[in-house]
Amino acid sequence: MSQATAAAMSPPFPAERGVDVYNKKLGMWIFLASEVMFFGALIGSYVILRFGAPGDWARPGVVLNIKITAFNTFLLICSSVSMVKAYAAIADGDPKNMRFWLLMTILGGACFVGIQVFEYIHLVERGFLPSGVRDGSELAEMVAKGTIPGATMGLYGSTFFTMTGFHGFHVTCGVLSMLYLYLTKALPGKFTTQDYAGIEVVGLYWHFVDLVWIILFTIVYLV
Amino acid sequence: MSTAAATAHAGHAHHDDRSFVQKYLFSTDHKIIGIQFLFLSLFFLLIGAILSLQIRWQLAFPGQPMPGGKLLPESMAAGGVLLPEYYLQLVTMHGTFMVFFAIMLLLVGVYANFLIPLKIGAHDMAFPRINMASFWSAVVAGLVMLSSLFVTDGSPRAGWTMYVPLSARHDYSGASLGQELWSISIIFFGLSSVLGSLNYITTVINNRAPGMTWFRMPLSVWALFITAILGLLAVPVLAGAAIMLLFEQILGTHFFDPSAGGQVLLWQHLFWFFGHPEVYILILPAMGMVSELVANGSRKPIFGYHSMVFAICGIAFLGWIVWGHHMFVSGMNPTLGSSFMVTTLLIAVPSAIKVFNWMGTMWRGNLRFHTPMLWGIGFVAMFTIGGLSGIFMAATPVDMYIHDTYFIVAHIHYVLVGGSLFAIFGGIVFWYPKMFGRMMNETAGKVHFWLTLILYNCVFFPMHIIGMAGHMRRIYDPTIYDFLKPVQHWNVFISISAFLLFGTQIIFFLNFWLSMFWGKKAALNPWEDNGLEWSLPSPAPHGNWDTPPTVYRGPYEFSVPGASEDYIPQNKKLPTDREPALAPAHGD
Amino acid sequence: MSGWLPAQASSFAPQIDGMFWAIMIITGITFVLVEIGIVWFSFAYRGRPGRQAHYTHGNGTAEIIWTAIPAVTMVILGLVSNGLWTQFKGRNSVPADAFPIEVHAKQFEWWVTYTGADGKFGRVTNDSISKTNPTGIDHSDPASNDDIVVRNQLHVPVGKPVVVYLSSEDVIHSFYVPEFRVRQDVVPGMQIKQWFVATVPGTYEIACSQLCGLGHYKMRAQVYVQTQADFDAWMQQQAEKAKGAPTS
Amino acid sequence: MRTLGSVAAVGAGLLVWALGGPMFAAAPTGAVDGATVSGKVKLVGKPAANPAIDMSEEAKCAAKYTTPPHEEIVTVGAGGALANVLVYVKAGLPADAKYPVPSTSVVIDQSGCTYHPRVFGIMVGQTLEIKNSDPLLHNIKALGKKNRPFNISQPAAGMTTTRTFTAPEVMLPFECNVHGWMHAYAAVLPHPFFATTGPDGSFSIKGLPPGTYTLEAWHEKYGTQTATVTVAGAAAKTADFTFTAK
Repeated sequence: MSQATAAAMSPPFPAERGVDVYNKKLGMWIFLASEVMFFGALIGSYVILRFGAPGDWARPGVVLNIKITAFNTFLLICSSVSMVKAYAAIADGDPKNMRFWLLMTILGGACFVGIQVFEYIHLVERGFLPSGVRDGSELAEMVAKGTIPGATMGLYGSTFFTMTGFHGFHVTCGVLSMLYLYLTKALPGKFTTQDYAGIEVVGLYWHFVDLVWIILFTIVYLV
Repeated sequence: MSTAAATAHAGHAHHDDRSFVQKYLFSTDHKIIGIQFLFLSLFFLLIGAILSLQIRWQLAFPGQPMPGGKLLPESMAAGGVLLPEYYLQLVTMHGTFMVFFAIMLLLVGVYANFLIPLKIGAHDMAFPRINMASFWSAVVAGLVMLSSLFVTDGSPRAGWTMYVPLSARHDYSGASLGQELWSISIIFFGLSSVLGSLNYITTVINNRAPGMTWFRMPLSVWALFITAILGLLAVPVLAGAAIMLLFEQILGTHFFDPSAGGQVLLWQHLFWFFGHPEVYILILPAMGMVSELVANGSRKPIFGYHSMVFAICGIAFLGWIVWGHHMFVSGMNPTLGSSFMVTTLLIAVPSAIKVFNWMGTMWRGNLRFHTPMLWGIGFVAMFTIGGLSGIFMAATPVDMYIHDTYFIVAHIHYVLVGGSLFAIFGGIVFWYPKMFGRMMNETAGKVHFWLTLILYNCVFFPMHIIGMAGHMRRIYDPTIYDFLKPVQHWNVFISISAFLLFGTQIIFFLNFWLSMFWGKKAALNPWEDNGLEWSLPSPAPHGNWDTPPTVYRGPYEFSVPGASEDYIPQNKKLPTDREPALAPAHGD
Repeated sequence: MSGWLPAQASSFAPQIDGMFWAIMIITGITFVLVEIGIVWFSFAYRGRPGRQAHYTHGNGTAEIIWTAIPAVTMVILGLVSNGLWTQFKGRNSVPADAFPIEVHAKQFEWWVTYTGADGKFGRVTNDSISKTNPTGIDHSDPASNDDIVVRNQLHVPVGKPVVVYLSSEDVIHSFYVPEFRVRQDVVPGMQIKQWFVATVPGTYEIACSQLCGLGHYKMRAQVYVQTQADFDAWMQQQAEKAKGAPTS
Repeated sequence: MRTLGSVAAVGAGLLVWALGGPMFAAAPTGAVDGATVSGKVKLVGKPAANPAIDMSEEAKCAAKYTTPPHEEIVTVGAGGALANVLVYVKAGLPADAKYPVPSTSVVIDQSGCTYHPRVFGIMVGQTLEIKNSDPLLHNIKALGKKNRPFNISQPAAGMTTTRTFTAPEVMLPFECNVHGWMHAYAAVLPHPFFATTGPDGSFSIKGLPPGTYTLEAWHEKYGTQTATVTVAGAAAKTADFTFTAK
């Protein structure tokens, strides 16, 4: 960060030395700490429930479609990269590139949410619900045949939909806030090399959401 | 960059041209938000108190029609006689309102907002608009919780700790929508709390006035800062648990459903992982404020400032690893119980340091018994009882007997009423001039203090006795138990004292409202205190300072030998003081 | 003094009461010292014209002393507590010869099952629970044939270790007998053991001490501590009664 | 709170008056005169023994009994007459017919820790008065599937609570969790053509309009039996049911 940028992003009045991070960025870091605790509670509960479950968990890939979600994961990682690109572009004083990469990030996030909605619809059609397996559905037949263990499907549904649902909610919030930045700041050209705190702060959030997804993808889909 | 509003107003802080709505309703000014929180939380304090009076009526006179009980609908009281399901609603809502919406908002909402920027010499919070959002989500949370009293089947009734499966299954509890409103309200409350906390932390870290180094910060700011960290990290866990509970209620998930492999104790672990830091959220700010009150009233520097700070940090740290002491008899692995017992007992150490240091502060002082000092001393005396009674339940074998009895009820009320609420009363009197520009009446304040102190002990001390006799919590009618018959007269005594205690609060109520209009006009520094807030006019103007104050010393320089007065404000420049170095961004 | 706590009727009671009063003495001394100190300081150092407060920021020695004393006290307390705790609740603390009784809690009743003559409990399953079979005994298990089920009464022989197997059908309850100083939450989905030795014959009360719903306060049962002879006679009587009853 | 309630009640009343007025004005399809179907319900085979109730820890209830109390699941009189069977018209009534709701309420009494009556019918919208005659706590948990479930308590003698049901449901079980043996069953019906058999096993359904009906008899332990009857005018018809003990 250039000297000029640092000045623009520091408090407008003299202050005792804190940490050398401007308020919005510090605020976002602190907010992310609380998000860690939130997802920690959900993921921790999942781990505890899964280890204490009465019987085996359904094998990976039987209920959930790994391939499409792997693609979705790839998409989200790409959007993290494009976010970095947008940040680098504006830091280098290239608003045009920044707009392009920001738009790409928004599109990547939106596609992710879209695919997740599609996945949910598909799962519900097959009979996978937050409360477990719907009677008379395709999955219910698989339970009857013993392809998937019925005893743990309730827990599977509860934890899967809660964790991925709240992650999806976070992605949606991220997409909306980026869209807001794009329309109110990026398009009118309000981001300058002097001041691009919005990009950096939302970027932090976006990387965090990405990181959470990688954890979720691993423990929910692959293990 | 940090705050558009603060920047815009920094230049003309004393020429306030905002509309009424901007100024008082959707205000971004931390002081107005603090005062909004004050009105909101005092309202919920009143609601919580009214609920507790009904509990007390039932316990003292079970089965007899309550005066005014006929005003309640048939689903709550039949012919004025409270029904068991309504009694459980009272117990649940009393706890919920008092813990979340009265004490927590009074300490963290009111004082963190009002005091942090004033005491560290900042124009406002780091994020004034987020601060406003925090207040309004607290309002939404409170209204949702309140509305549960009026929905079909009534409010939640699984106790404020909402133990599953009772809270998750309507067929077990008899509640319906009310139970879900609790979860929804707590989710909003969590949002409010996180938004507030991140604001307080950022502000304390980055927006301190020049010279306000970490170890020149007043203990109240230290306490509020550490509390904010606790809130930031603990409340999201509760929100996560509340979301699971809500899904359990409306989507039929199985997190806590043993018949589908869910775990009942998981809720308790999540709740108390939040809940125990929460206990310290409810007491640390009170400890911080009492440090201010006692130092000011003793006209002496706080005894052992550094160990006070480390004690706050120590309590906060230990607070994370003791949650299991709420679960000694819950069926948790007893070996875990042993380790939780050890950490719990250790908390007695920093607590003891604090009590002894307050006494050390009074030792050889020059005591001024103004109302805030009385509340401060009252706090130390009462918190000691609450702290000591905690040792009984920390010892696992004894806890096996007194767990879930009135001994616990006595303990929590000694900490939260004799502790937190006493400090809050003291704080209201102390900072009232800075909030409203007028003084509260001292005579009325002292009468209120003494009556409250006496009646408070009449209410809560006998609870130890009935707790020792084995009196269970949340019991609708103790008289059906033979082993409780010998102590039933104590229930009558407690209840009558409780009604009188409630009556006594009318003095405070009148003093609070009348002083706002007819109180004595407050001078700049009526308590002759050192804090930065006392360098501002009363009430403090929007934007606080035109130019930020410079801090030259710690906050407790009272009775310095050779000084002209017995206090030296933090921003008073003496010839020997050097200018502090500024933040590097400006120094370059 | 002992009148404050209920009568002692189990082998745990004297130990827990001893611990209780020991803590009472420690905290009592602290309490008196602190409160006397506060009153004394308030009087001795009250503000007077011309009085100057002693200017000090603290005293390291004093602070170390009043940190160390509570710390040492707490460690000792922890060690003593842990010894008793392991004895009462430890996973392997139940004596091998303890007399087994199943206690099944449901809103808002206690159902108590005895093994009968064969010394074995019949299998219980959640699916077997019905309106006429509150504890869910699986009658296809021959061991269940002589099981004795009673409602809201727990008979135990005096002076003999008894272990209760606690289970719950619906919500969390808590098995609490004040005179025994025994309390254990009863958690659905878990079976929790709690043992005790009743020492004084008599009638006591079981109270549910964990909020379990609108009938929580009415979830009361009686404990009859009986001499071995009385207990055997009662068992015999119940066994005969059970024979005549339908096994629907 | 109460004011709010009364305002809401007045408002709701006005709404019902405005919307429902004309409907009430229309003459109900002949529920006063009409045919009568009566009959007897019998049980063949050895009736199952009723389980004894262990009321020893509820002295105030136990005192109301001279003989050891049993759960009255199967009550058989002389000649196998089976009581507590609910007989009702299951099918055959015109789908759009509306029947006036009786202004009298159905009373269910809790006395001696037992429900009286144990089996009863009630119309949709008719008031159910729940009464406690025992000086101790009962809770009343109604586990309706189509009706809103409720779970309320009556801690003292003399308390009454009223409830109404909004949807037909056969059968809607009641239970008391303080006394696990307490059970009752209500048939919530959209019409008044139902009856419960007495100790002599007889029932009588009055005022049936002409038509062919399917009658169902429901017993708590022995399940259901159906019969078809055709009635015309004010004729009296007989329909007997026989349950077989398994």
